[in-house]
Amino acid sequence: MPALNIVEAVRLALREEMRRDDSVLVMGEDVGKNGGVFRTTEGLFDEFGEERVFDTPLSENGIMGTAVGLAVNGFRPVAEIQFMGFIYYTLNHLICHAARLRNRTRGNLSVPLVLRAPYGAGIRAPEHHSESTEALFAQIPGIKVVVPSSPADAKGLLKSAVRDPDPVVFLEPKKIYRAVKEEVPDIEYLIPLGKAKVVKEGKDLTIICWGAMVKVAEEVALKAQEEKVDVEIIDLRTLYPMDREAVINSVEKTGRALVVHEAPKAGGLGAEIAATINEKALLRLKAPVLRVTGQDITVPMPKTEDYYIPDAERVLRSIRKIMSF
Amino acid sequence: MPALNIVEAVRLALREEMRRDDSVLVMGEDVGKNGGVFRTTEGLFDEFGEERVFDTPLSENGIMGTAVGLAVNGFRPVAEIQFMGFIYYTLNHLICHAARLRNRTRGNLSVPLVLRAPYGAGIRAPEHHSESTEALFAQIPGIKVVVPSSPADAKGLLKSAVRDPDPVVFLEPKKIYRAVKEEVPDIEYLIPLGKAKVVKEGKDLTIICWGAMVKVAEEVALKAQEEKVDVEIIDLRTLYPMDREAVINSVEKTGRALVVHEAPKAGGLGAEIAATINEKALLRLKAPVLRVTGQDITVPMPKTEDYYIPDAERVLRSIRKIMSF
Amino acid sequence: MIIGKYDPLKGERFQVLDETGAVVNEELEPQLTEEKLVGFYRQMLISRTADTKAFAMQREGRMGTYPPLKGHEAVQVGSAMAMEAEDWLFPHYRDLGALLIRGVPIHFVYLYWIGNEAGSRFPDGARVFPFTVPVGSQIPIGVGHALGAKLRKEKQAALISFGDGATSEGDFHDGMNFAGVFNAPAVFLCQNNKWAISVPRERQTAAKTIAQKAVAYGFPGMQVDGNDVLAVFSAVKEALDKARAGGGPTLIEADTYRMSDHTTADDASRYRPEEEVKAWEKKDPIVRFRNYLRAKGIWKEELEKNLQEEADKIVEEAVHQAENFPLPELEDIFRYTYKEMPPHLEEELAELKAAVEKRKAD
Amino acid sequence: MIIGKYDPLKGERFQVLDETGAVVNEELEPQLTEEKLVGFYRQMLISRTADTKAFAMQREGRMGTYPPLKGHEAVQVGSAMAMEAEDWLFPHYRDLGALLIRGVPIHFVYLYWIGNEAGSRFPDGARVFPFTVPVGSQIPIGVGHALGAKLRKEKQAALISFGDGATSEGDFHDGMNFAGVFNAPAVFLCQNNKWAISVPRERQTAAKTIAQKAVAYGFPGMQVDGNDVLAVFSAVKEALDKARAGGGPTLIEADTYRMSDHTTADDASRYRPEEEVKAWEKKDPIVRFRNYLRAKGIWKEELEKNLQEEADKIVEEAVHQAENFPLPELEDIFRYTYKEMPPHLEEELAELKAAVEKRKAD
Ligand SMILES: Cc1ncc(C[n+]2csc(CCOP(=O)(O)OP(=O)(O)O)c2C)c(N)n1
Ligand SMILES: Cc1ncc(C[n+]2csc(CCOP(=O)(O)OP(=O)(O)O)c2C)c(N)n1
Ligand SMILES: [Mg+2]
Ligand SMILES: [Mg+2]
Repeated sequence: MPALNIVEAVRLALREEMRRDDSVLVMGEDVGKNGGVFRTTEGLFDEFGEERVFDTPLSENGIMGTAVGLAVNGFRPVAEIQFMGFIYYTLNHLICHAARLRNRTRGNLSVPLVLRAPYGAGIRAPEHHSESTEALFAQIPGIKVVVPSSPADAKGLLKSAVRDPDPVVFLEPKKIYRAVKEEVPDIEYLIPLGKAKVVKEGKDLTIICWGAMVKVAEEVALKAQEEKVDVEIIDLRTLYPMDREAVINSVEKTGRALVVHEAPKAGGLGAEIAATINEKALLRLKAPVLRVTGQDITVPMPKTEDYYIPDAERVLRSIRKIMSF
Repeated sequence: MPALNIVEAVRLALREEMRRDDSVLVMGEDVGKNGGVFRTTEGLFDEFGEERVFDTPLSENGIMGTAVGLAVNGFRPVAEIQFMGFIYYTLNHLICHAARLRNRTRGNLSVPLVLRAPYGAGIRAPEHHSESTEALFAQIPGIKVVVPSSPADAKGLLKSAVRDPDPVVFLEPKKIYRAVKEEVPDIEYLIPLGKAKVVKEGKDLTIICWGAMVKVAEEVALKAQEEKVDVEIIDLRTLYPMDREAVINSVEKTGRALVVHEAPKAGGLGAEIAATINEKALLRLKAPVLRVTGQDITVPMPKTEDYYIPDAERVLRSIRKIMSF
Repeated sequence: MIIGKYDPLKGERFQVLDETGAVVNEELEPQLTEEKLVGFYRQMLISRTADTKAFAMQREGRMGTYPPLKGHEAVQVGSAMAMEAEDWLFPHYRDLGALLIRGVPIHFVYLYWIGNEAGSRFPDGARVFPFTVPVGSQIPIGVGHALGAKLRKEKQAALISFGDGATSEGDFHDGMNFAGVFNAPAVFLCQNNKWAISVPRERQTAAKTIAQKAVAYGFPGMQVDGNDVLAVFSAVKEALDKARAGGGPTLIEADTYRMSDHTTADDASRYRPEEEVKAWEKKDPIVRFRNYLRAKGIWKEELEKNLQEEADKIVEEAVHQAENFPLPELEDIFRYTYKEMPPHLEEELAELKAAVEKRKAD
Repeated sequence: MIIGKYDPLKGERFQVLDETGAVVNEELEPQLTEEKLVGFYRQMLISRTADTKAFAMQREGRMGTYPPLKGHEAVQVGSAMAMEAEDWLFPHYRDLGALLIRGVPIHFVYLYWIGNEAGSRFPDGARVFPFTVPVGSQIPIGVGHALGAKLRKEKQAALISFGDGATSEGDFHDGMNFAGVFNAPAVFLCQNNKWAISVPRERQTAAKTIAQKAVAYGFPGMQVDGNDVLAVFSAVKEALDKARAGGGPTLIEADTYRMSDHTTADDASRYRPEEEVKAWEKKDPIVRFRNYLRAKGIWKEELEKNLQEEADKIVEEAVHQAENFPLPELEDIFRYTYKEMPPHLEEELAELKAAVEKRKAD
């Protein structure tokens, strides 16, 4: 069982799925010979050839539109968008066609594709390379939105995404692309979409998070322990449709909840989580559900980006606020 | 003081602003000679000529991109997107440039434009003509999102939007475009952006809504009265940035809140409202904040669209749920 | 060889028949059986009949917004007739005439514009993509589909149809460019009817022709008289054959005219000069082809009567089918969002059902 | 007249100097003063010096990702030198060389790539749009800006610069198409350096040239030797003059090469044949122009030494300015989101300040 980082785990998942199923294609900018700007598709071009791993002209709208056509024609395209900041061009085809064709044709046509993109700040990247706009996607009926937080999850979730009968937006937390290596089983395994994971059990307060924020939550949980707060951590894994049951079950136990995400607060997914908890578990709440998030501003450039992203200090402050409510 | 419907009030606002300020332009598909497919720009071409009211090639991305350039060059373009279902093509320029240029240039360049689009279901329109995807917009730092619910508001809010120094997405509830006529002062007046309006005072429960849903809320309030529930209605007017203070003040008084919107529930703006109430007024809440919304599906075509949109019955059911909590 | 022969940059346009129906291009007059020729005429008649009916139904409140095809009969029928069974059609929303030929009965089109999703649930095996309302968005999808056929080494081409307005969208640019780069077996058919709602062709692009836009993508483009069913048929057939044989994409600009309003919600007299409409009435594709058939001794009053009666019957049957088609059920609006219904939709469905039943009970 | 003379469809390309710097086109050799010619050379030297320095700084951890311009000196300097004071530049992100000429000191570019927003807060009066990272998105913005100048009847043109990859984006299509339709005073300059990161020009479009894409939009397009500063200067100047005079847009494809990696985060040897790089090294735009100046008796060792010393000083000063520029304050990241700060940002700012102060205190 090799120790892999997320980049390698993504690559392994793609390779396994491409070997298993001839209809799986990889497409995007620089995914071929160059192996992707983050090297997530490295080696696939050599193994599967240019008919299954191909560079496209530089147009995200074109990538998305042709991927829909390929999917309707029985392929399972895995399309890469180089950074989340360039994904907005895909929204029209994603919303109008990928997400709706099944419904439009009463189940006759479907669009089993995966749209992959690295997201998030923290790597000192230029403008437009650091955003977390998952909330734009986690409201589009007909698609699924998935975010892994570890190498093992990346493999299992991406494999499920490739096999899913519906379009999946698969967002990769690039801050932790290479941050940790962990044992990733090289046998076949799938992690189901739509199910959250309890990363750590605890009885006082539930942190709900995903992607790179899971690591922050883990760090915080240790510090909170020192303050005698026993934190439970839920990694949503699938942001949409959300595993409400897992969230509610946990909050019913702990009575306190905190959402941590990198996206801006207003209109972010933390709102949906807080609203759901409020709706389904109000009487169990011992304190308001707080949100520690990115700021409601454009992600700053490298010199000030650290101000933007939630860190342990900010999360701890909110935990104390909740505990002393 | 003439009695106008929303279409006429929008037209009046545009005319007044164009007369007042030479830099105001109207652009889009069919906005010229044809006066817009809903006739909101009727007469402007004749009065102001083709240099200030112009049809563009059929490209929403092109409209948005050139509008940004015009705005940077000192104009105040009011760009029309024919239906909200075609607005997704504008998102890249809206997010990447319109919303960010002020910040990117530390205040040196700004983008004072208005992006207008009719939205919402209920007029038996074809596919893609009935959606309410305001939540996509109400999370983009740097822009404002405004929705009028009456002719008088349409005029005052649109005039403020045209004068606003920052980009404003102005969404017009087409279901009620011609539903009501009301006296619209033909003197100059502005309604401030960022402020909600208490449409009706009440002491038992606050309904928060906007656009066409305000009428539904008013209908419901009458019925609720019969059940001895005194409803307060808040029309948000500006969805982003939201007037949190108005919402919180009201809920602190009533202790109960219900959001009504046409957009899908998951990830909709109702979530942000519920989360805000939870955060700021938890102890005042006598019941969970509920949301009566469009379904989490593609808006159905005319034959079944009535199932989709919130109606008085569905709102009343939720009121009863809240009151009997 | 038609493609490559008519250079749009030189103002050349392919025509077989002139406006009176006389053959002006004997060399390229397709040699078709009488049966086939009558088939063209029949399809054009059915298309116009179905169109007139839909317009009337809308006016009677029996149909929602509807986009009339009047004037497009030759381009729709000629192009669809040029396809082989294995080809795929990515239609323009105005393409009723083409759909019918590709095995989608008229009542589907009616259902669609009446506002029932069942109208896009085409019969099994119909190789037709549903209408796409966002103008031009079928273009890159069609190209992706065609690319798939190429990857699978299937002998199959995609005919992608759209209006002049659609050429301004990024989707046109992307579809054309990807098709060029991947040498996709795609034929782009622009039904240039001179208007995009109220916006004239000249406002859509400063290029003299749409056909010359192919230069930007490295494959041939040509203009064809879109009211000449024989010219359309021949050009599209050659382009599809070429595509299937690995010869790459072609752009065909069909020069035609929208003889009616943009949709039933539009009033073209607000923006369109009457003389222009009058001038194009003289170029009516059906009248022209009738003249051709008459000159060939094929057309007779009797034939017209029989075909028209048949068309009326087909259309009446379609109206019947559409109007008696079961309404979607409440469940249907949820059922097809995902392959498997997720818990939150189950919950919403149950709630909505309860509300609706309550409403009914009241 | 240069525009219209070189037909890209015939494979024609405008050149004044050949690869050795010899004049091959006497008729169109611009008649410039010695001062002006030395000015070109000086700017190219400064550009390369600034570029080399930035690359080195990145390797030393003193700069973030940086996109080297090496090889683009002639196209950037030639085009910017062709502009009049009143014109606006919508640059490519690789356009350090052009910015400098347009009144944006090098330290702004450094600040930008170091990761400080102040790098896009150009000096008052500099008619330069900030870099746009989403490839090609400056194109329709520049066109809108140019249209505004036209509406205001100002004699002013926009020079819009971008790469070969950018031509695939819908933004290119929209910008070109709107410019054609509105006859906007815009000049489109494609710095075709043969690669978009690892994707070669041939994969970007099946068109033989980028220049011929202008055919799709109804205005002229031409190829120019992008490593020939005189050719670039003359072509761009004529196009800008034409635009200002109401003659409409022009597309100029500058045939050049990216001699370095895409950015400092890239390793071009992974995908690019070494022979190709070698071949282009022989066409170095600076060497070529030096030969020209030498043949004219203008270039001397002494001149080179002086200019290089000056360039080094300018660049050192820019490094100093950039590295000693005040860091943005916490408030700055909030302050410019809107003209007036809305209450929710006030609240967030206060909270964040408290957290940061607490962190500092710990
Ligand atoms: C993306 C998009 N924008 C706007 C519209 C509204 N609209 C519907 S049809 C149309 C004009 C289309 O013109 P053209 O492509 O020439 O086709 P035609 O209707 O003339 O056949 C417009 C603007 C739309 N459906 N989709
Ligand atoms: C919309 C968008 N997609 C992808 C990227 C990532 N990216 C940055 S530069 C680049 C290649 C651009 O190539 P080209 O236009 O030829 O300019 P060059 O870098 O060669 O000068 C890509 C794909 C981006 N910045 N923007
Ligand atoms: Mg048209
Ligand atoms: Mg390039």
